Amino acid sequence: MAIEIQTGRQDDLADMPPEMRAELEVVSKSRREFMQVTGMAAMGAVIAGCTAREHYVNPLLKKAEGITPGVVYDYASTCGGCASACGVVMKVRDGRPVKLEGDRSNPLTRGGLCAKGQAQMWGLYDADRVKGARRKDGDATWDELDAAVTAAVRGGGVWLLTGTVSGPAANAAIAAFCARTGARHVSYDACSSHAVAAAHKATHSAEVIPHYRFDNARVIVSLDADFLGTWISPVEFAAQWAQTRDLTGGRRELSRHIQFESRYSLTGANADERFRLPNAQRGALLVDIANRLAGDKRFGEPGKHDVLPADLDRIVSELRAAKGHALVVCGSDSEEQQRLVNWINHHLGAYGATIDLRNHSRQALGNDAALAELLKALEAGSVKTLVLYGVNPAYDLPEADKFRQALAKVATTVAIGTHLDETTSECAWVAGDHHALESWNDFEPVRGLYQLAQPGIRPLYKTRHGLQSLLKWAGEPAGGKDYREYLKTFWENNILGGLAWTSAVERGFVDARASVIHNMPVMNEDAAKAADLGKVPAGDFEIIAYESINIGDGRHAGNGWLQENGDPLTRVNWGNYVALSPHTMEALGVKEGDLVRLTAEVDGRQAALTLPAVRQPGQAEKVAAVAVGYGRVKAGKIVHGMGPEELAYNQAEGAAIGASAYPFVARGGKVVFGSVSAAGGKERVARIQEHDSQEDRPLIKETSLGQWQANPKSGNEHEIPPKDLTLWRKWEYKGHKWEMVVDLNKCTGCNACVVACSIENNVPIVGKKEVLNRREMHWIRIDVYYDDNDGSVYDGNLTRDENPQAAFQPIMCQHCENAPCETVCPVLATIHSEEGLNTQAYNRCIGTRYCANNCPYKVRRFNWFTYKHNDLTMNLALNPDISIRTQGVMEKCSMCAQRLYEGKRMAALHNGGKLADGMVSTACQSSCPTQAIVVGDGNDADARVAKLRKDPRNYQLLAEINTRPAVTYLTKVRNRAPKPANVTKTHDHGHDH
Amino acid sequence: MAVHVYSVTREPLVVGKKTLHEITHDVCHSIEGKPSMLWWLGFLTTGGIAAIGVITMFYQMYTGIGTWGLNKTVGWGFDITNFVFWIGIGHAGTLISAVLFLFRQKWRTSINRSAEAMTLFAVLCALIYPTIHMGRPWIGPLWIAPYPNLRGPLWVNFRSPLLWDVFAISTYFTISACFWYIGLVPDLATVRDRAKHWLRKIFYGTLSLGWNGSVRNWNHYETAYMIFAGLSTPLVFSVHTIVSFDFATSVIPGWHTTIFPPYFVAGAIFSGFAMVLTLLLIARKTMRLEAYINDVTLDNMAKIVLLTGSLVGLAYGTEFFIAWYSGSLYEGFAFINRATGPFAWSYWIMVSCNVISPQILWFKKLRRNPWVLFVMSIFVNIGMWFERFVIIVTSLHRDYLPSSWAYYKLTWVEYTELIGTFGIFFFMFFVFIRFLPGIAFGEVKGVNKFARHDDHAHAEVKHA
Amino acid sequence: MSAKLAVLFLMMTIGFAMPVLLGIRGIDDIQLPNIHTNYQPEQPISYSHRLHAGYLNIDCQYCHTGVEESRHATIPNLQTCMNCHAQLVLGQSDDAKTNIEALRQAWATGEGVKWKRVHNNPDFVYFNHMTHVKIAHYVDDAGKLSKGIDCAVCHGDMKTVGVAKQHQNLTMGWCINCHRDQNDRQGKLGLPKRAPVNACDACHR
Amino acid sequence: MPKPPVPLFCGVFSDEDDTLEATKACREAGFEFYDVYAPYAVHGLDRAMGLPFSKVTWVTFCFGALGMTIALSGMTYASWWDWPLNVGGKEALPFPAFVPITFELTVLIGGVCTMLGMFAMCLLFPGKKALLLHKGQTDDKFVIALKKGENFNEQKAREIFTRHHAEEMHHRDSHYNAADEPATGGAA
Repeated sequence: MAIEIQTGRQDDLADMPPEMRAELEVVSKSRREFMQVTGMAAMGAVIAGCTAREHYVNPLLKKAEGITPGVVYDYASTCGGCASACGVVMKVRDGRPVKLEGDRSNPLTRGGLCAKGQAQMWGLYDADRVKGARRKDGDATWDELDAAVTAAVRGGGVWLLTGTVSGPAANAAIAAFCARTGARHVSYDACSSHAVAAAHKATHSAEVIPHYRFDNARVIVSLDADFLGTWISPVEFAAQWAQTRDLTGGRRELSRHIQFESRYSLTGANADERFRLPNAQRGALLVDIANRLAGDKRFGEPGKHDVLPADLDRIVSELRAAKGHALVVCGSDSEEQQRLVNWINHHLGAYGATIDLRNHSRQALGNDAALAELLKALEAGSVKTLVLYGVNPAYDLPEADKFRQALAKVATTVAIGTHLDETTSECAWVAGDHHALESWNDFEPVRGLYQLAQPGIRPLYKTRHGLQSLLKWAGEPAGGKDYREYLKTFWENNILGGLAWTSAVERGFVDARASVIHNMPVMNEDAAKAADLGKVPAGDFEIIAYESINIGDGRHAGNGWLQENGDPLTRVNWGNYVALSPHTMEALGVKEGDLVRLTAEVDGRQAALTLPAVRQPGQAEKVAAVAVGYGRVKAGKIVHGMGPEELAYNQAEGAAIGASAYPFVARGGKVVFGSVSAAGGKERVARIQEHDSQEDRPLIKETSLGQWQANPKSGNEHEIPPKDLTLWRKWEYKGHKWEMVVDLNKCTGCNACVVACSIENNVPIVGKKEVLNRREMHWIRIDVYYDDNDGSVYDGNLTRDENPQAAFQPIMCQHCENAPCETVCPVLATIHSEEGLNTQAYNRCIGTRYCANNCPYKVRRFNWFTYKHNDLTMNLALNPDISIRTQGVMEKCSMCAQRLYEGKRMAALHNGGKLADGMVSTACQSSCPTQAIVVGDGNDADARVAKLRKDPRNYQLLAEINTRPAVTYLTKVRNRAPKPANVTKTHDHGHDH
Repeated sequence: MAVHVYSVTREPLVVGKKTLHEITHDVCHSIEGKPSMLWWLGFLTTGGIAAIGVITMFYQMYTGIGTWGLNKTVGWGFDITNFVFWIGIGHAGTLISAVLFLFRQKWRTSINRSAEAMTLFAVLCALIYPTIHMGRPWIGPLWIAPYPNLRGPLWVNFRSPLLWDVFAISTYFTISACFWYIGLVPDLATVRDRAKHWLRKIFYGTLSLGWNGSVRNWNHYETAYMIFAGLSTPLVFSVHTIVSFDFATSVIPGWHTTIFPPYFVAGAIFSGFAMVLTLLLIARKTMRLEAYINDVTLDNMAKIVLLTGSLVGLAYGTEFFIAWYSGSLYEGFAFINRATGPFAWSYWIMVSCNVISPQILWFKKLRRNPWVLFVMSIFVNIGMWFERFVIIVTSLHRDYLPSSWAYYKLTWVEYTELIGTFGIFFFMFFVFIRFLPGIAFGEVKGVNKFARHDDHAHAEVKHA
Repeated sequence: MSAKLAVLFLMMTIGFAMPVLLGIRGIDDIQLPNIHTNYQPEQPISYSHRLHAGYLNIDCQYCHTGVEESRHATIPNLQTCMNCHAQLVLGQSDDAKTNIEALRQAWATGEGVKWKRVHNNPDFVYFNHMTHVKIAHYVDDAGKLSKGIDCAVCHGDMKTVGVAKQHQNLTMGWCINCHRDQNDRQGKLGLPKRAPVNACDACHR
Repeated sequence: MPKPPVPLFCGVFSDEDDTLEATKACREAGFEFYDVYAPYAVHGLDRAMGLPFSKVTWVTFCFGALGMTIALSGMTYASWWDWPLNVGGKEALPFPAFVPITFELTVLIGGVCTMLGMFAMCLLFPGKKALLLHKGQTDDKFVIALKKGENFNEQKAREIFTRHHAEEMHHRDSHYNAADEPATGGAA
């Protein structure tokens, strides 16, 4: 069997450098051969002379120094997926990056990398990229563009609009551009955190977002801050948070995490205690908390909110008790609310302990006030030249329509970007930018921590570094040279301070942070007071536009890996939806999948959208939540559907996946009220998990901290030890015995592992239509269940609890010792390896699907079709160490066998054959921001995995069927409230429908 | 020495006092004369349906299993349902030939030939499904056979029930075909000796192997026939037992059931007899074979249908009882889900068709009414199809982890292929009744004595 | 009539067989007796291993540089050839002169040489040269233990072969049986049995 | 070398009971049977002729045993001796799992060889020319063929045949084939 490399059309190749083209032609060769063979005429020839099948090898002309074909090289770099600037290791093979992983040595993220960060490789290889200089109606040469733009930027009235740019050299380049041209630089974030900075300007005279230190916190209270999912720097925060959730290695304490939120966020799902609270009541709650902390009513009378006074008293006393170790975070866009949060934190002694203002965050530098000025200037027609660098305001501004119209009044619009999106396609000139993985860059995620990004591949197309373009247009001499020169010179002069450039590049960062968290003593208490803060605004339906963990602010909407990821809670992928609580849905008379129309007046403009409704238990009543980031019309082919052409989810040209919710974003954190009504009609929502109740099955085992401290087997008492009563002798695993332990206490359900696995193992994405058919191919999935703690009976599908707690469980092949799948395969395509793995030989598989049927964990995936890439260039993202599976073949998690063997090889070469713990890691493990996954040799008593298997919390999933999995789980321990008083039942709902 | 017991209380097996030659003539003229318009109609219609089915199968094999409605949770649906259904249908033939032969049930002679043919065609139809259900049917049949090879050699997995299936079904088909052929040889000789056309002479002459009715040959023949009956009897039970192992040896709740082997065998006999009834009632009407397929035959068959139907009903009940009695969370849920879950409709179709509808056969009058029997047999066919569907799909679609629960929706490809196999089945049957003697007249002649002695007014015991 | 029917019957039988025949769409998936032992395609430049490795005694790894660090032994890039052939070695015989001229041409035009691949494992087989050459232990027929397997074990003595030629059949059975032999032999010497035999994922993943 | 024809005396009957009785009578009278022909299996006719039980049972037994041996030894060789693999944690020699295939192969090889053995014993093969002493002997006629040996008493034979309602009596030889007679009736 020849596993074909799937290829698409040839014409995508036109603009590629010849080396890459040659490589691609080799890649596509097997496909062409296949086409020949399919012809019946060729059949005879094939049978007659099979030795006549010729394959060719084209060696390079010149040796690439230090590069051997087939060897993976790791380069330290910085993720360009968003402004959080996590440290990454780029795995580069044969001259192209094939995988991104978190950099373990990075002081902030410590090895994790989110789904978006890993998936940004898609943006590098997809064929929708801008392949050089363009004008609005077609291609242009760089000279034409440079001449026109240079002339324009010298004419005055220049504005430069960028996203968050944190790098010192990058900022220097921008400053140089502004200095030469008199341009005004405005930066903005589509999902703004500017209120935090603005509030600190008022209360602490520093317009910065502080660096939060969840790792120092014992009590964390979050008000709508999705800090594990999307807020400011989620990977870093998740790593910090996980440090306080670790019960291994003798640690016996957990932090206490309380979440107040309106929709159900990932962070809320991981909280110890979660309260439903409409956004409208957030101010009232804050005032209530602050008043209780202060002991008087100095912040005014709090309005009515849903949290019971008893609960609030308890939480306030917990906060007070944890003084110096407490942290209150708030995701609000309201500056007033953030000021009050600052007061609370100040009162709790958080500054200097859990909040670092000195080494403050530079991960969200967007300035809403400056943006407003730009919009006003655009409106007024005073902007002559607008330079847009890596932003998409025509899509992600709430006033996008207005912005697009105002763009017409600008004499010259120049966009620097990688893709032809809603904004760049409207601009007169488009300067094709290098993709982040093709470019040199620098970042400063936290003040004093300087990070470098280096390219993993030669630019695929005739693009130019955006900053180089700016320098060139400004007439800086550095503009004529590669941006690397500018960066290097700047670092050598300003940052390195004698350190060698190469060693900085090798390490990826220079840490010059102040070593002590410095307390800012100044606190302007009066600034925290605001007259109307305690008032609860009234309105009909509250509409929330939130940032989803999968797509984020929408810049990655064209990314198949991310689109295929299910939302952690609703498990919906390929599109957004209106999340409504079950009772709200009943009240509206809508069912899952019914189209719902939202309308509202936001900041004086009318916003409307129609999307299918999705039931979200635990969401506040009369709240409709819609994710932003969807509804992009120009995000490449992906928005028109995905998968093999004949299977594509056919959407009309120009139609988008989902609808944009940005128009519902109100400035200044105002609560958006509007109307929600059934629009008539239905749209099937693609979801990768349809049933969210455990049905009282002991799948995710959970206990409370108190119970666990009293009894380390608590929650796990019913573990049925597999009996040794068997017909068969046990097999012995003499060498390595690969095992995995997943700490459910740490898993936040963020989906990073899913994308890591898909990229590492060439797992195809299948598109909306096939997900609707329940045929997603993920080798690892994160199951989510709501607990049925109201003891409701089975009602067909979903939990009926109003505020259920959710828990996550990553499920991959469990590598059972007594694997049910192996016994039933007629052709020995799946057997147990001598190292304890359940192996699957794709080339032996004949596709009976019996193994998948007999898998109690349902982790096996069948290739229903040949899933080929739409874009030929996407094949460059394939991992050459993994077969591409053809139609009719079963596949599943191999516990990254290629990485295990590579680890063994490294042990043999560098460690005298002794495999030390940590020398092997799976893709899911190495991506996990919280390090919830541990893989290692279970026969090595020193290995962490072997120790964790002896942990009393360790349990096997479905142990009673005696499959003896090599993958085991650690019981989830929640630091629950002393007594469960948090279930605020508003009305009885137990009746049947 | 054989003992013939003729009794007045017995009704004649062949009515109308036919002479031996008349029997020969009655059976042979249908394959000697020009085929009727009705035959042509049936032949072309079923051939067309079969062709559409085959084309669809080809399309499905080429494009991928994704053309079916299966998903990551429900890995088997129509394919294995149809497979088990057809295998079940295939049971009656051998049962009638072998088991009833061993039990000296003389009434079998009028139906055993077509029942055996039905067995072969049903097994052929059944064999289509495991072939096309493979993701890579172009390579599966090669690799599923154990033979020395250059891969190590890499053998096959003798633990896999699917491999047992391969052996069981190929054995069953081969032995049934041999049995059928042995039975055909004397009749073919008769047809040969009546043949006029040279092509027919060669065709039947080759197939009849030069049989001339020598008693020296009959001596070997009868012993061999008896041996085949003896071999086929455990075989017929083993085949569906092994098919049931596909499910019984797995870990899926609803599949992992020790009752499956007897349950499946009873179900197979049940469905097989129902299908034989369906076919015979059509044949009896269209080919005017009332003299041979008479009320006694129908009555006896109806009794077996009633018995096996009730056995199947008992099995349904037992499954529920055991699911509750075992106390297993998953097992209990699987059965509650069967009766009340998203696929409850299929469960209740199954129960009403298989358990409730045969109960009318307690009444002799209804047992002998061909119209009632025909409608009932269709019901049983449908019910038994749904039994397999219920077992396969409802067990799979909600198993251990609720996160993977999924629904199974059919596509046009699956429907077309199911109809296509019916086309293939009936097409082969039409070909069969055109070219081969549809009734084992050699054996009918053997029991024709009943007809000729039935005017004896007293019970007569004759020692040979 | 019967004759016509018989023909029709025959045709229908073939009709039913057709999908099976056409179903063999992945004809190259089928393991035909696909033994390529002694496969020796004509190369664009008839490079002689006998001359370079044999007569001139150039080490294998002078050209096949990847063999100790990578999965691939690698076919040398043209620069390696030109190290000698750029100036110094221009050939003795007419044949050699033609070949070297072709080489220099390929270098000068930048087109490179399109070698025909001799050892061609299927895409789903992950053979790693480095593991075998650098890490593995090998006990030869005489019972002598060595670290790393000599190239000649699999590739034959290239010093005696002109244009590259496949020496072994490279089937899975050949691989596995060597692994089994080595485990037996090394087990007898008290070494751990390291060669994977019962692990599909060593080669197929 | 074709055997020389055996001279025969044939009686043609149309009732199985008559044939049976006539056969018994012939045997008692000491006639040597060439063969008896019947259109269907008449129980007791073979014993009446004095034929021993068929030996085809031994074929079944031997080949069935062979099938069982092949199955057991083959599976043991393949899954235990040649390449023992860990499949689902089960032993390399899972005897219970061998039961179904062992049974099936026993039946398969035993059955197929029984059929072939039976045809071999009957000397039947495709393309063999059927020799019919009477045209109706595969339809509705029974034929008793007696060898006309040295002390063949035709008179006695005729008497026995006639007593048992023989319809026709002929002198034939063993190479005679009624199928070569001109057609006089038969199929429409």
